[in-house]
This record gives sequence, C-alpha cells and structure tokens, in this order.
Amino acid sequence: MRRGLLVRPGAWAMATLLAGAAAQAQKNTADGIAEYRKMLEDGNPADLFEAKGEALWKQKRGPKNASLESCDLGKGPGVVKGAFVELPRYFADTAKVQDLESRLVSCMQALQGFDGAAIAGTPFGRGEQDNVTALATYVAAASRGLRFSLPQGHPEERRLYEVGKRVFYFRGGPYDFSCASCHGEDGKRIRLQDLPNLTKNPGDGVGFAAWPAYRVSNGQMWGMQLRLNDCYRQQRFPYPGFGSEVTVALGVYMGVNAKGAESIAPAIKR
Amino acid sequence: MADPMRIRAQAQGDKAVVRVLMSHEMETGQRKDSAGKTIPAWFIQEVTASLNGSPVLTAQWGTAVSKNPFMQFTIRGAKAGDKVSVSWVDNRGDKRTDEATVA
Amino acid sequence: MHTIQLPAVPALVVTACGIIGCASMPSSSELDQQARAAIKASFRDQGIAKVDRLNQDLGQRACSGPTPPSPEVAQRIEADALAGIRWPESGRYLGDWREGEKLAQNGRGLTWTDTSAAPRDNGASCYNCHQIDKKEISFGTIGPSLWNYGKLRGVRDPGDAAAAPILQYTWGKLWNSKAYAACSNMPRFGHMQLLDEDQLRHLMALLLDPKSPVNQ
Amino acid sequence: MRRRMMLKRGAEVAAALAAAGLWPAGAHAAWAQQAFDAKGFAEALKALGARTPQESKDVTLTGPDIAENGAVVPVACACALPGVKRLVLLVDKNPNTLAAVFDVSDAIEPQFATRVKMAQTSNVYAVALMDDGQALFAQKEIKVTLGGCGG
Repeated sequence: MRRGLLVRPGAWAMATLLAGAAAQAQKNTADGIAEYRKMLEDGNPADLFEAKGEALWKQKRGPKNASLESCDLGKGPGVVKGAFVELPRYFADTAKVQDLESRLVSCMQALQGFDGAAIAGTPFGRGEQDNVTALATYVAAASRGLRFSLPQGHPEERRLYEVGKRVFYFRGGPYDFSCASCHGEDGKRIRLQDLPNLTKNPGDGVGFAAWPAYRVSNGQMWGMQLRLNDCYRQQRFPYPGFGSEVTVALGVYMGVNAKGAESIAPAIKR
Repeated sequence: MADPMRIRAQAQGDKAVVRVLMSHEMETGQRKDSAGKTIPAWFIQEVTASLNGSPVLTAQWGTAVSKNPFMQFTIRGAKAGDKVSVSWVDNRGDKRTDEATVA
Repeated sequence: MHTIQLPAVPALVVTACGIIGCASMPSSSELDQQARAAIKASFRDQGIAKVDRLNQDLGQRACSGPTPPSPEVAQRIEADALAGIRWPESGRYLGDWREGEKLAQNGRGLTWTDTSAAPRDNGASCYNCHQIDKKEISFGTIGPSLWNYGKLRGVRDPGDAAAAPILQYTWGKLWNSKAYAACSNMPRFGHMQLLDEDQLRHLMALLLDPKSPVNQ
Repeated sequence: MRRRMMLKRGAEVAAALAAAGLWPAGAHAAWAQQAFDAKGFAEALKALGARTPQESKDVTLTGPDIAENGAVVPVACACALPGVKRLVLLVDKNPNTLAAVFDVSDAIEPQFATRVKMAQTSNVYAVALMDDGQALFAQKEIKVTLGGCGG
C-alpha cells in the first residue's frame, strides 16, 4: 500500500508496521464480505425482474398494441442473445450511438407507440421506466457469460469513446470529483466497497459488466442509467438526463475498456 | 396482484430442494418516506407449501424478513414431475399462489 | 492547456480504420470541445445541484485528464490555493474530537437529495476514503490511513510551538488540499464552503488532539 | 406426555397455543401477534410458549460473520434431532426480535433458509422447539457494516 504520507522519516517504520496490522484486520473483513456475497448469489431477486422483462418483451402493449419481439438491439430484429455485450453501439435508424436502455425506449416508441421522451422523463422506478429496467434485465440475462465486444467500426462509435473518456476525467462540482477520482486506480475502496478501475482493459467484469443489478441495500433493480445517475448524485453533480450523450459516451468508454470481460449481469450488488 | 413468484424445485434422491423468490415490499412500518410520513407496515405473514395438493409447510414471518423474500426448504418423498405449490398471505390480506414442477 | 494523452485505442480500431478508410477522427482539441458541449447539454438542475456546478476553475480543468498538468500549471494551482487559505481566527486550531468523529462518519450533504447547502448540514465523508479510528472497520483506501496521525508526528501538546507547523499544514490541507498537491483527490472543505471553521476545528481535534482515540 | 404438559399449564398454555398457531397444519394459523411484537430473545420465546432455552450443538445456525448490508442477511436454521416441532429465527437487537417461525412436519426436512433484515450488529438465534416442550438454540454474532459512501 503506497504511503504518500507527509510523515517524518523517523516515524516511517511505525506507520508501515501499523499499515501491516491494519491490512491484516482488513483481510478478514474482505474475506467476510466475499463470503457474504457468495451466500447471496444463489437466489438473486433479479430473477423476478428478468421474468417480468421477458413477459413485457412478448406482450402486446402501447397505443399500437404491439410486442417488442421485432425490436433490433443491434444483432437483427428480435435477436436478444448476445445483444447486451455489444452495447452501446451505433444504430442507423436513429443515427445515434445508443445504450441498451435508450435503445429499448426507441423500440417502445417505434413499435408500440409509447412517447419515448415521456418515458425518459419519468423518474426511475416508476411507470414505464420500471418496465424499461425489467426489459433491460431480461436482455442482459440472455448474454450472461458472454464476453464484451463493443463494435468500434463506425466513426460515431469511436468519437463517443473519446468523448466518454474526457467525460470520465471531467472534474467539477463542490467536491472536485470526476469518475476517475474513484474509478481511476486499481485496488481502491470507498468504505468497504471495492472500486473497479474502469480506465483500462479488462476494465472490469464486476463493474460495467454487472449492471443491471439487484441492489440489496434498497431492494431495487438498477440499470446502468440509474447506476450512472446515482454516481453523479454522489459526485455532487447536477442531474444527468436519462439516455443523455454523457451517459451513452461513458457506456462506450467503459464498455470498450471492458472488452473481453465476461458479463455477470444481472448481478447482485450491495 | 403481486408479480409471480420464481419457484425452482430440484429433485435430489427421494427429496426435492425448493428455492422460492417472492415479489413483495416487506415494509416494516418503521420507515419514513421523503416527506417524513411513516410508511405503514406491509409484509407477508404466512407462507404455506404443498406437494401434489397435500400441505407440507406452514411458516409465519415477521417484519424482519427481507424485501423480495427468498426461502429454501426440502420436501421429503418428492420426485421429478411432482407439483409443488407455494402460497403467501400478507397483513393486508393480499394473497398469491404459484406452482412449479419438480425437475 | 493540458495535453490529452493519445488514447490507447485498441488495435481493432486501427485496423478497422485502415480497411474502410474511416472518416478522419476529430482532433484532440475538437474532441475536448465536443466533450464539454456534451456535458453542457446532458445535465440539468435538480434540487440544490444546479448546472453552474459544471463551470470549472483552473485547477479542476487542468486536472481533468489521465496525465497531470505541466509543473508550471501545477505550481500556479498550488500557489493560488495556498494564498487563499483562511487561517483560524485567533489561532484556535482544535475543537472537540467527538464532534470530529461524527463529521468523519457522516457522508451526507450537497447532493440533489439534500435540502440545505449550508455547511452545518454537511458531513465530511472522511471514512469514505481514509482509515481514521481503528475501531471503524468500514473505511476507504483512496486516501492514506490517518491512524495515529498526531502521534506519528510527535504532537504531544498542540499548544506548544513545536506542533505549529503540523497544525498549519493540516489546517491548510483541510481548507484547500490543492495547496500541497495540485490534483489532490481530496475536496477543498474550506475553500468550497463545504464545512465551516468550527467543523474544521473538530476534524483537526480528531486528528491531532492527544486525547483523541486516533492518537492512542 | 404432551397432553399432560399442556393440561398442567392451563390458560397460559392455551393462550400460547392459540397465539403460536398450533392448529393442525394447513388450517389458517392465527398469526403469532404477541410473539412477533415481543422485544428481546427471552420475551419472544416465552410468547411462543417455550420453556427457558438451552444452547445445544444439535441446532445449527448458518450465516455470514459480516454482512455488507443489514437489509439482506442470509441465514439458515436446522436441527437433526427427532421430535422437532418448530424452527424459529430471531435477531436480538431488531425492534421486533422474532423474525420467522417454520413448522416442522415429517413431510419436510427440519432445515430452512431465508434472508432477514438486521438493524445493527447483533446476535442471531436459531431455536428448535421440540415436541416435548424443550427449547434448544444456537447463536452467532453477525456484524453489520456501512457499505457505500452514505452520501
């Protein structure tokens, strides 16, 4: 543990000794947490949302009374398996790079006649937003175990990677935080919460490749949009719009960095 | 009407291990909403299970059982193809019953 | 202007570009501008968190990249920060370490779900990044451990002259961490009015008061 | 032996039986209001009509040493002894100590797992209420920590 402390040289030995002792107590806590998470893996309440999402995918709904079974998530109309690990990507019909949730909203508007902007403006966990989360859980579950491989063939996809990188390092707000303040180095933690380093490959099979995930602390299912939204809230930033360019650019940056990581979504998180 | 339960029943020898996930808020009655008003208690009080129609399990739960509850139990003398049904009743009298086949 | 390190774009991209003769990628400075425009367009006010929080000062902008700013820029940031530190009135550096522990534990304040932006309603979030009192096993590792902070620095009596440099450094670091490290990850508690002087004194006591559990 | 025990304690036992929902399985068991309102390990067990409990290694309680979050703490209780009537889970320091009561019958293994909420670090108990009125328990302290930045 690098100790960039302004410690008088004489006290250095003491500090290192203490760091050792602290590290030892720390190891048992970390093992304890790992054991706790292991016990929760079997029987992840995310399964409830996956089942709800599957029903919503097939059910005829909305003003056009249609299902989502012909929605193109990037691998062809109605193809669900493998779609999650290649998102965000560029879509010709909307001429935009979209992530899973913003793409689902586009399909809900085009196929079912829902008002996409109204859904995007609905607070998380309410109305159709809740359904978008369940749909995203269903789509993600179909790619469990597959490896991330976001396409970077289209110039817009490469541009979004670069924009996402700059957004990732953008420091601001009363705390001067950026995403990198917490997710820029290996082996860092907030309290007992391990922080994946999202700046380099394999990026992280536990961070980007875990959401949507069920959060035990509040018993809610969270997609990546809500995960980024709440990160910015704790970064003391203003409110990032659902599906806004910043959130999709971050998805491209983290997704490309996670290339080759195995998706564990929908996961179970603190 | 709450969302359906997820029931997985796995035959193991002459027994069946049953894992159940129920969709329920399980409010303790101790929480306050953002406006500071106490959210009333709303939780599953009684869970029953049966194998091919005959009762095998009765359980009573308090407010300490977690949200979207998980439960696991093992039924004796069950084999693949048998029907396991699980029911719950909450303190408002809402009910839900779902069934699964032992795999 | 900070330099943007050429991104380690995975090999796939380069070959793809070669094959289909990709449209030229905008220049680095154009991408900087596009990123700022994307940020401006993507956020909106919510509660006390207004979009003016996106306006960057020199330090925030210079430290917004994977590579540190040039030495000259870094020195300027540190000098400006040091000059702006307001030292405690009548030299009273220490408050009550018990209040300090409560502040260190409290991670609330200044988010859009917080109703007041007044310093007295803010926590200091110290345990998020630091180990402080060893009894607390749930601590972060983004910052160095502060266990025995005062003891390690030989502070037996905070009142005597020998301890003055340590008190000044610690107060300065809390007031504006950028005074000693241009791109420090630590928030500027005094400079950004996150905490008031009394709260800062309580944190100083937690770290430097010989009676504080941190120094046992 | 069971009949004599029940008659001997008269009204108190009858009340406990009613409260404890000891009617034949399947019929709508009255919810053990008194027991679920009880504060503390001893009071909750008394409300369930149990005698003073003894710690026993024949009862097993499985759970983590440390829970990253008190909202979902996986716990399991089991007792291999013959004659187990009910298995009970309690969290000592919760506002209401009694968490769950599982009736045991010969159609089911005397082992149950679920997930409970814990207000704070506390002792958790698994209690086997035996046919002969004995109460055997196992206990374990589970530490609950504050996970994220609490912001």
